[in-house]
Amino acid sequence: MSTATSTAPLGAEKADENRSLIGLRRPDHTTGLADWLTTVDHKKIAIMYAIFSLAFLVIGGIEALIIRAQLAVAENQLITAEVYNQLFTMHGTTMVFLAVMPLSAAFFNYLVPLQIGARDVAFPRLNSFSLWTFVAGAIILNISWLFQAANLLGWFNPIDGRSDIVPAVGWFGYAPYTDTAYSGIGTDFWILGLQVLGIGSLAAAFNFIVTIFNMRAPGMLMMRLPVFTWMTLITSFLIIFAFPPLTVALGELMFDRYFGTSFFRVEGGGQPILWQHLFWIFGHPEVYILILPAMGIISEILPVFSRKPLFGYSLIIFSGAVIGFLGFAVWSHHMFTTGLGTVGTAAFSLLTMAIAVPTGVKIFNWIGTLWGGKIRFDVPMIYGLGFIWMFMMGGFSGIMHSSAPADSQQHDTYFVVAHFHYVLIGGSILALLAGLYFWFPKVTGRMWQGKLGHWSAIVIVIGLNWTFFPMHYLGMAGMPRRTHTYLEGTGWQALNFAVTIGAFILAVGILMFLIDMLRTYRKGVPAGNDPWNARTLEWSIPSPPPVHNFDRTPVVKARDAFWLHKFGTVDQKIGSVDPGAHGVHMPSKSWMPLLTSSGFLVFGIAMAMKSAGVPLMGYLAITGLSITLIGIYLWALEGPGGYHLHPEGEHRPH
Amino acid sequence: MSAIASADPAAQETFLREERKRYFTFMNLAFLMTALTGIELVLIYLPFPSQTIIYFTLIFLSLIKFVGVIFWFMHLLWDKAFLTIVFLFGMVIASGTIAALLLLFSEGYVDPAMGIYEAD
Amino acid sequence: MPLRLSIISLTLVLSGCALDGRQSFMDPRGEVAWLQYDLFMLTVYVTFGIFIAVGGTLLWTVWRYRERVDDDPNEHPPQSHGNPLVEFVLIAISIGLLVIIAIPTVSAIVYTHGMPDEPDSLLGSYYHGDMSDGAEEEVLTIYAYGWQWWFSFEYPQLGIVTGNELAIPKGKVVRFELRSKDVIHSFWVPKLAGKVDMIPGRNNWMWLRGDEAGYFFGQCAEYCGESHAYMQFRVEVMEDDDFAEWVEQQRQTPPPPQEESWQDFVVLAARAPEKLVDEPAVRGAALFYGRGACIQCHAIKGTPAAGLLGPDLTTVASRKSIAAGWMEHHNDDFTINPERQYENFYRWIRESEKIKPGNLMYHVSGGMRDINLSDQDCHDLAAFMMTLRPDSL
Amino acid sequence: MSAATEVTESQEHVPTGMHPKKLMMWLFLASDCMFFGTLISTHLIYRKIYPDVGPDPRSIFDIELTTGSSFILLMSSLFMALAVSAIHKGELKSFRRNTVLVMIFGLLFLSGQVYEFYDFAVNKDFKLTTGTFGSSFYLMTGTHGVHVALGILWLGSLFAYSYTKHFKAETHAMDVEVAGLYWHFVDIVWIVIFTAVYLLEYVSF
Repeated sequence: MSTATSTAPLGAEKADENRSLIGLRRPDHTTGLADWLTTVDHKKIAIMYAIFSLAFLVIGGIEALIIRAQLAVAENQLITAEVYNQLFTMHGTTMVFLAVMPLSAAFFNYLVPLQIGARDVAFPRLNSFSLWTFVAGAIILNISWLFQAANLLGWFNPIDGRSDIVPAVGWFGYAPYTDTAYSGIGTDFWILGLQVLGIGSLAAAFNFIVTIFNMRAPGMLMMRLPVFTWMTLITSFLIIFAFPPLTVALGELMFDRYFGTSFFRVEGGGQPILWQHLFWIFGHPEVYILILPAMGIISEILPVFSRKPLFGYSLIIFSGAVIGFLGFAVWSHHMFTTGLGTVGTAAFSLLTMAIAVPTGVKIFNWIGTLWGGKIRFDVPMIYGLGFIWMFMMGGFSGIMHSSAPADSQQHDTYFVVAHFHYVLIGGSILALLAGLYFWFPKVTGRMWQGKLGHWSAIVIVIGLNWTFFPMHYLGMAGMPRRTHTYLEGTGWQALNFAVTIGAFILAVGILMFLIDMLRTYRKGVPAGNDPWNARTLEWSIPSPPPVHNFDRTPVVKARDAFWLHKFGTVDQKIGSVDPGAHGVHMPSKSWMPLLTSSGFLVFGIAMAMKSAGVPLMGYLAITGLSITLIGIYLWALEGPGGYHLHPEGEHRPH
Repeated sequence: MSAIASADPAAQETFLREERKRYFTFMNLAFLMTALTGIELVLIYLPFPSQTIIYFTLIFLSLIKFVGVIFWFMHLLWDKAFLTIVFLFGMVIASGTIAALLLLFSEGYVDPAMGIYEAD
Repeated sequence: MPLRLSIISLTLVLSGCALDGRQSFMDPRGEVAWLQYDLFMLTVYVTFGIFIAVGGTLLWTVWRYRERVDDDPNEHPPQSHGNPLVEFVLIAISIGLLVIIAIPTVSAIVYTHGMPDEPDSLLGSYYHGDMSDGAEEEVLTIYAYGWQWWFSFEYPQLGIVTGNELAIPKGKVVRFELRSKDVIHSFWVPKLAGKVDMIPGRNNWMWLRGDEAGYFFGQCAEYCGESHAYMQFRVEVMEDDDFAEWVEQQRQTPPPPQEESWQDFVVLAARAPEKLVDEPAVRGAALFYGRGACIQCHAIKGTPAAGLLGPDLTTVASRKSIAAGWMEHHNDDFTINPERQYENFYRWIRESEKIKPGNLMYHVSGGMRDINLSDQDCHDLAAFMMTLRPDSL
Repeated sequence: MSAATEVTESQEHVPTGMHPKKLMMWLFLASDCMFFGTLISTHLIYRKIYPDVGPDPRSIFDIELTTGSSFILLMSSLFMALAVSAIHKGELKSFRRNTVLVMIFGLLFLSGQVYEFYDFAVNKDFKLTTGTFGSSFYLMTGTHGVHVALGILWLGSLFAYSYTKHFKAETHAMDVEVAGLYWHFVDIVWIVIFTAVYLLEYVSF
């Protein structure tokens, strides 16, 4: 354990300094709810991100299971078309924005400062703000279920024509179906939820870019950064360039719905196709925002379990950057059936094919990493190998889509559904679960026992293939996606039934994973600092890491710093910087990020209620924005805060 | 880059001299940009035979103003090159997207049967 | 291990599903669909080749370099960092494989985005009935409109309108102009051609050629609202003679059930309903033009019914399905089964909201929601619907 | 006093030599390029595909007024640059004087815009709901106006803060510089809008 046992702010005599201009004191709770609400510690924030996103993974999964139960047999009457549409909309939105993205953010938060040898992120309060803004957006989206329940009980009645309360427009909400003429206040919840989530993601992305550039430990050159940190950097750049178009598109849609403009409203001359362009200018980079962190995680795990450096480090990073950049030039391949014209279709078709090259490079390099190694099959590695295999298969159907004429048959069928679930579950989720297993001993200090983890990986991979492989055939057999039922004469029953069974197997796998995590957290054996004989800086410190991360700022001499520290030459050993007499400076906690984000929550729900015709809600929305503004001012006036820690003794990497 | 953090008095002196020089740079730049704005206004009223030239001249003039502001007023000229790269990266992606969108949309696809707004 | 799984699911799939189902794009019957099928299979072959090569290497690598029980855990394998030559060769191979896909892709894009020049397909070369001026020198052009949640089809050159079921001549290029009346829909007949979206405010088009006579299934492929799943349509590809006959049938107008003209019948039904013949079809007709208010939205050519919001019902009983293809009443050989047809009409009128939630017929103001139709009324209307077919059928 | 920033201090070693706040602001501005890029492309697309829909821009635009507004914003940028220069030199008075001038010119610009909107909506019957032209024009220029207003609020807060005992030229120079970057960016967005949205409408091919 750390020798720096005290996590309380030392030097209470400095309390006056921690008072703001208007006399507010920075909070210093060390336990309980207030501690979690006010924390600016990147590790605690990461844990909250992980817990929220796993909760939403379960919620989104339950939605998927209901969808699959409905489709198990032809002409099923289990749920109505309306509920089905709400379920697939919320399933997609939840999985993309509330499960995979925040789970990636959890890894960014936990690992980036540790991997670069920093004490925290560059802007700790902004980090807390990102988390709570994400929570606000998640609440705005999902509270629609409660309003729907209230509507069923007769407690809440929107004005005529707006009774569609849970979003039912699909996760990309194509105009003009999102206009007031066709959809109810569910769309308002959807718009506002995504808008708020976007703010949180943007704030986090700025923060990580600055952190990675500016907070690196001495000697941690860019080309010595762990690959996961590199992928975080590229992902953050994708976020800062991809989210503004979504913000604008959602803003324009909001103006259409609230103020009668005609951006996407055909009666006023608007072109609904514009929405598709703006959405996919965001949407395609978003796909890479979901997969690049996963690639980073895999690039960390494979070398550790092969006991070999990553094959082609610079090429993996370069190909990641190329994927990110090309991601902005291929958005229209989601729109091959919208009549882009000959030149447009051909250009986007070829650019899309080009993306296969850097993606292939990554797979080659991963195999190259395994080649000649000593591969140990522990749980993270099983998930990791599953990732390579499944992601590769998703990539193949991706190549099939890139050929526009062939895609015009596959577009919007279950073939596409199969493709993106292979890359999102087989890609992102498998890698994120691999990462959860890999770093779980570091985060909790506990190591699992028994084989449940192994079995969860195997069951998830079986369930995944059982569910999504037959979907390719369903797509070829012409089953369109987003249809809540199908006729008996179509011949899709057998496969659909099989797929439903597969979905439940997948769910069992996820359940086994959750049980194993929980069991390890409660009864795991002590893991030690470096259970995997790993390569990067985060393994050089105790598990769980102390609040200040590194007792002494490390001085890095090479890539794979910790590995070379252990097995390299003497001059490759990690050095350290003496913190000096004033110790390690730590940021103070704050209520203000939470307050600022809560303004968004009030604003979002009030705007949706305004659309539902509830009186006075416009004023409440303004109140919400005022809360945010007040929060920002109090935040700025809070004063610098901070306290110093004096880690006792010589705690060096050993 | 806040040079005043520097404790070295000599460096401080150099910095102040630089800042004083910049005062005149800023002034000249502002006069230039005012003049350019005036020229732009005159240009659009000129009965010039080739409107294409005016079109590109206007774009060129605004580009000069743009570059003037970001490199001098916003100190990019004197700052780390990385900041220029970051910003230009955003500019390149944004202008590429605008150009691609403008090429993808054409009048030919518009359905005249739908209710397009009519001027009254 | 994953490979074995894939093989298991593959066998499972192949036994459970035949890819010659009625909406399968793996069973092309038209020029464009064939082209797309060939391109798809090319991508399948190429990616399958990569799959074998890369997947095989992966499996072999994992097997060959696994840690063995007797390995020294402290021994480290050679710490290689990469090999630029291998990378370069692999990148070159990838690019080469993509070029194999890219070339036919671009040529197919160019081909499908332009009208093929086929003199046989000009309307004048195979159809000799009435048509608009100059149509002889054009290919058959059909305007397809998407509505929530059904399709209407107009043949402006031939002056006919139909809903949810259309016919095209075999082996002839047909041009579709695709329009939407509300939200985005997509026009897709998998066996004839890939889909093109119908986007409001935008003129899209496509061409296709049915190379085999038959009855083909189409479906809206873009999510368009509550009853999206129920939005289907049918395309019948016919020999030239059959097509000409079909066109003639579609042009016919039904005779009034009573009186000289439809106008007189409607007046009689409104003023002196007691003078109507007491037959279900006649009562149904009276309802259709009277209290049922059906003519708000539906049109029957040659009669006072000229509504524009719903499907044209002039020859509705000649169609093999109703409710945008959701309620089918054909036998296995695609002839109409009258009992099931009657049953479908009755059920659709009786409980359209259950069959297609959110539909306009029920929800429009003054629609079925507001009109109290008795069970008998529904039977009467169904009986009237059964009369709306050309005599020769 | 820049909102939303708190740097973990005592990071003696900054590998890039860039102040985190400044790097952050440049990243934000790069991101904002995409933001305004999308708004401007919406406008230009609708002007391209519906050139004759809505009122003729030449008949409603008051190009002399807009040129004046552009001039005002350019001047405010000059004073902003001078204010940043002053705070770096530690000249608090000069900083305050220039900041006030920036705010005054910013307010002048805003009142010009408010007048323009009023004139369009009331006298020329060109409103937010006037088809795509009205929608994209008002949303784009309005968003720019909101950026200006937020900039004035920010500078005003810094101005007021400079009178408190907590304000020191050395420690807050970066806050002023960052606010200045934001202000200049708002200016260059207007340079683009002025040309792309206003001036080019007067060029007829």
